Amino acid sequence: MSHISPVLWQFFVKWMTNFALFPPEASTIAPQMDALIFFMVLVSLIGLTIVILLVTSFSILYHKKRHPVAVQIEGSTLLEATWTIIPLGLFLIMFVWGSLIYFRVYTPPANAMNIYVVGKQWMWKAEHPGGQHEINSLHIPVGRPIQLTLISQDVFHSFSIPAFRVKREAIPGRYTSVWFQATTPGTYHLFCTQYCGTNHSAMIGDIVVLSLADYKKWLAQSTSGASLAQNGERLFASLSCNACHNDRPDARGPNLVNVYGSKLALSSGGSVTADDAYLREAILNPSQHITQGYSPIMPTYQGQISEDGVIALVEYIKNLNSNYRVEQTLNTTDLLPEGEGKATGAKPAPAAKGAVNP
Amino acid sequence: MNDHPEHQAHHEEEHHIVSPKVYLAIVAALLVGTGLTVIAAQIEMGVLNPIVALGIAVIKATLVVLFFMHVKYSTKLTKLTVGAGLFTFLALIGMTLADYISRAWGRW
Amino acid sequence: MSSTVVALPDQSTARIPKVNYLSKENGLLSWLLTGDHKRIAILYLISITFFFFIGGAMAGLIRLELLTPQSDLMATDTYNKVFTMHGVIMVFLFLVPSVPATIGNFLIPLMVGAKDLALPKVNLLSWYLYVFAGIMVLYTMISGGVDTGWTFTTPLSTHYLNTHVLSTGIAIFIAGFSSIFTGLNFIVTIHKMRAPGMTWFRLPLFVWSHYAASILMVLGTPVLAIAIVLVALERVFGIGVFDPTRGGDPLLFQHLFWFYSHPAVYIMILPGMGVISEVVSTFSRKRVFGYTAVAFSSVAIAVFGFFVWEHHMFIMGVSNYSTLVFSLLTMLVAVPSAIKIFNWSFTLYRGSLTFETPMLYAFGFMGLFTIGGLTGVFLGSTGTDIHFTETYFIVAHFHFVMVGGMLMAFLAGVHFWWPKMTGRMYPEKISQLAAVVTFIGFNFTFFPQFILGMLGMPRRYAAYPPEFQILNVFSTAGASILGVGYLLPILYLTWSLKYGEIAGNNPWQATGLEWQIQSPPLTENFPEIPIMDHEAYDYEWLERQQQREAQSVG
Amino acid sequence: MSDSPAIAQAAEHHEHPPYQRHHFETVAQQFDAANFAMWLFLLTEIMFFGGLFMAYLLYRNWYFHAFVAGSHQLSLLWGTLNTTVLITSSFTMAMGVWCAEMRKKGGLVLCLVLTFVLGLVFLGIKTIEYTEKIEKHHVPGFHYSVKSFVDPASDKEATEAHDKPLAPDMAQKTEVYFFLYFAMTGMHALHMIIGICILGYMIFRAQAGAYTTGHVTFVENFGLYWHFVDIIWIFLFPLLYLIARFPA
Repeated sequence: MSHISPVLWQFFVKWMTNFALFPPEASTIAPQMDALIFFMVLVSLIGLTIVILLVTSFSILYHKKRHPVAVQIEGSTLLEATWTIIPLGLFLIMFVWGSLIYFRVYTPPANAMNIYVVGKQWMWKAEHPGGQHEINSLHIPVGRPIQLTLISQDVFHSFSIPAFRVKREAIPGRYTSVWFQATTPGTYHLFCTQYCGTNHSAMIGDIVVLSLADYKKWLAQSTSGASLAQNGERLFASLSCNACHNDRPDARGPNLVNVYGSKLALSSGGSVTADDAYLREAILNPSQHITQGYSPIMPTYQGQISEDGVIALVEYIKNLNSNYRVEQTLNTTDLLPEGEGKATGAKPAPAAKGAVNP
Repeated sequence: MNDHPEHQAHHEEEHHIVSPKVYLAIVAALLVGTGLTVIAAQIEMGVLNPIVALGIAVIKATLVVLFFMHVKYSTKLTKLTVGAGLFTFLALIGMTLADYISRAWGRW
Repeated sequence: MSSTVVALPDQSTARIPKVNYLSKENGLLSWLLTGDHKRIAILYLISITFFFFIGGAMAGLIRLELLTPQSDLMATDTYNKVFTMHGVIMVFLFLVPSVPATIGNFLIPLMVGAKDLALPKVNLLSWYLYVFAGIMVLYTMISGGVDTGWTFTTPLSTHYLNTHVLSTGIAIFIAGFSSIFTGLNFIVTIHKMRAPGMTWFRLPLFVWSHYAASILMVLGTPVLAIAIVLVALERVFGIGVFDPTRGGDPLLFQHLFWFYSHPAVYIMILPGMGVISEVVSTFSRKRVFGYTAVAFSSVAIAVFGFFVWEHHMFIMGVSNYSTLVFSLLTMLVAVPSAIKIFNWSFTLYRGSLTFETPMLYAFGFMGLFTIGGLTGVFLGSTGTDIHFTETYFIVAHFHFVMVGGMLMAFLAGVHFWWPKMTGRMYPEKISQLAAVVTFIGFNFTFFPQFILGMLGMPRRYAAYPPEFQILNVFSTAGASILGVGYLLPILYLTWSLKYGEIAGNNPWQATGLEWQIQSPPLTENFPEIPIMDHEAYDYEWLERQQQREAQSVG
Repeated sequence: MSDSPAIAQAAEHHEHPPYQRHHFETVAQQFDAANFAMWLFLLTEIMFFGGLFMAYLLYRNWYFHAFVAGSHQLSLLWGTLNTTVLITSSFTMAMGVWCAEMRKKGGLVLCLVLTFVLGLVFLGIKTIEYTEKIEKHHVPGFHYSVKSFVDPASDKEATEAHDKPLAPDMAQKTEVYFFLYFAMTGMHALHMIIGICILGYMIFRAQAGAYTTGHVTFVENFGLYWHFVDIIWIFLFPLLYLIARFPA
């Protein structure tokens, strides 16, 4: 080995130690996805081999030296049918199999633990329900289904975890979601895969899968003091949402207790399930989502609350199952000067000025 | 060498000339259609409003295509071309809507 | 028995015909104001080659940057500009016009037996539009570049970048119209200008595939044009048709963009498939196996091609149910490509094969396109698309189809018809070497990228985790081989313009109408409009014809 | 071909009218090709507008109330008048094609001039409408104001006095409506302007008798273009002007 340049040797060793051919399988969906991938690779290899065999064997057999005069053949309907139907059948299998996986990846189970992820140029911000924030990393427990609710604050981003075989774009203006259940503790790559501007390639991070005990430890260490819902509650009060959304008989807005997950009748006819996406829309574009029996007087909060703020509000409303706290905070707003939270008539209440961050 | 007059004759025969009377009738129909669509817009018909408006517009457009643009008297190829345009247009609209319409599915 | 099909005239007596389309008129103006489809094809060939090498230089820079995990050769925003220019130039200024505007322009009238394309002035106009678009792109490049990526994703392109999005948009808009006019011209020519006896099913498959591609150009491109106009308006006036904060939907842009840009890949590949049909038939001395199947599969690709665009958006939050429709249709559109591959393979069956350069490129095409097509299925199936999309897998996939497929076909076509275009042969040995070098270099460059994609390396990354380095080094090494493979042809083809052997009318003893006239052809193509009295690829007819000629000379 | 080149040349001249291009075998082939090409171009145009119609359809469904309010800002009178003008111009154009086919030079020139004038009238009315929008700050991207929508009472000139005020978030969406209004009618007007320029050129050529010698291709094709522009308007009119024109 002495005649190999030491620099080259160093590179060689480095490459070999870092060399990878196949990503780790660290989620429940990964082996299922890989099964389909292996099936496809197998089919592809067979197909490619057939083509290569045909071409090379014909090239040898019917080389001009060996076969000077070509035999004119029109074609063969039987053969045409064969290579139409067999690939079609195989492709259809892949279609069905693939769709099953697709629906599995994008249909979170009901018991999944929800984590919000906001993408912005050029970082990922994860918000845990307990109020833990993380930048460019995500700590999750092993063996529990985790649902990510993704949104982007600016351009399209894409949240990709190759080891889990999942990926979902975070798009501006709408929640998207994806779920997974990690199977092996460890640290995995997180990439932004949708081109998002200058530092696209720096929008990377780590997915840290912890055992349940470690996860609990991490949660305790990383708490910021207030849970997401508590932040939301603060925001709810400071934006005077509770001025209308309370349980008083003269309330001008619907009571939000236990609204999450319920089925709402809309004033425009039709009904909708109050999920995260609906709550977000109802805060930002209220007039399109008026509950039956209420007039469209709610101001829009578009451009006044950051995506983090909306998430906190959504999380608050999600967890709102008694009016006690609403009343509590309402009593403080009652002390506000006249008109601030008690405007009457059809005139919309003035929106809170400036963006409010939790 | 003398195939030119022959072709000319063939050309005349194939190239139907629509009489001004037909044009007059069409323009009258178009103006009536315009009037109708304006009136229809002022009557409340619920979901029927856009359907009626578009229906009248489609009829008017068809008249223009068939007579002003001579498609009624044209070759199959021209008709096919118009059809292809319509088909692709509907593909664009229909397939895009396939996404938008079904977005809310499974969420109720 | 010789192992070649090439039949050249006696070099000591042979001369290039004095009167031909190249010598008819002289001077720059006679070229710039020409209506002759063959001269316009040459103009296109020169300008396209120019842009190919600019785009290729960009590719070289990308590969050099990716040699190391850090972004050390260039800053990330420079890298972003480089890959954007690579994409824009290669897609809109090379791949879309490559075969149709050069070889197609040259051959469609010859193959259908017409004196010119139906609309010669429009044809020239489309070249000028192309040049204008090219100049706009060069202007963009010189004045600081653009870093949207060739897909112009909103709202990134509309609100978040202050690079030259507008001039690039104008360039793409103009290039789009150049492509529309080319396609329109082809459709009219194929419908209205066929020689007597040239029925639809006597047309060479090259014409069929161009017809299918032209339909896509005419119907798809305007949707891209309007999407670009909307992006420009949104960017300049700040109106919010794609901006979610103002009520717009950014996915609408994706729909409109991919409505064109997915069929665009068929615009790129179909003409290449046409070339392969001609080449494979000629060097097998045999009619293309299942002529009608191949012809109709082109049309099927064109029709189905319009219904699959959403597979570019599977993970973007489109409705899950609509992905079922689009994924299913994507699977259907894969079938015609499979049909073509098998038909070409069986064209070899019981043929009499020789392996001149175009045939080597055609074999390269068949192998690489098969891989490219099959890996497309990985991306068309919604489940695996989640893992593979937006990674190097997709980069490898479309480079297998576009570079491995289309560029191989383009080179096959250029070599195949070079004697017809210039009247001279290219040097056979070195060009065979170039074909092999290209094939090897290509596989070295792009095959590792499949593995990178499987590992999850995202596309458009200037820096990447160190464990991806070794595969990237492979890829870059392959790219340098590939670069040599592409430089060689331009050198020896230029050389052959002066020193190549005189080709004669029909060096390949091919059956197409274009081979029955002098090389290079007359400006009016045919002294008399031919009457087609035989099927396409009728080698027995050719033999009889040659015997008759030999007798009449004797 | 012939025994002597001179005769052949004469025959050549006899055979081809001056307007026949060298690469066509017959005049009919040339006419068919040009006509077919024009249709293909119109196909392109359909898809070009198709993108805008798609955007319209989507946002109209999403923001119906904004579209209603926006539509009510347009003048029904001007819109109807313009539709009538454009339909009439289509008629005069069709008559022009007929005159050309009948080789009536005077009639052709008259028809073209009428079409030209009607086209200008259309653009004139469009200008009046645009001016009004500019004055009311209803041009997206140029100090757009939602005042007329959140507070209809402030809008004295509003054509429909009975409109209810829109919620502020919906009022903002009228910008989307007006953007589509300007994009669609603007794109349409651009086609009109191009058409009118070509018409001007044609009037001169027609006076010189260029189209009344049996070579009607250009007039015929331009007619197709003009009618196509008319058809676009036939759809734009109900889609933009006539959304729920009844008291709410």
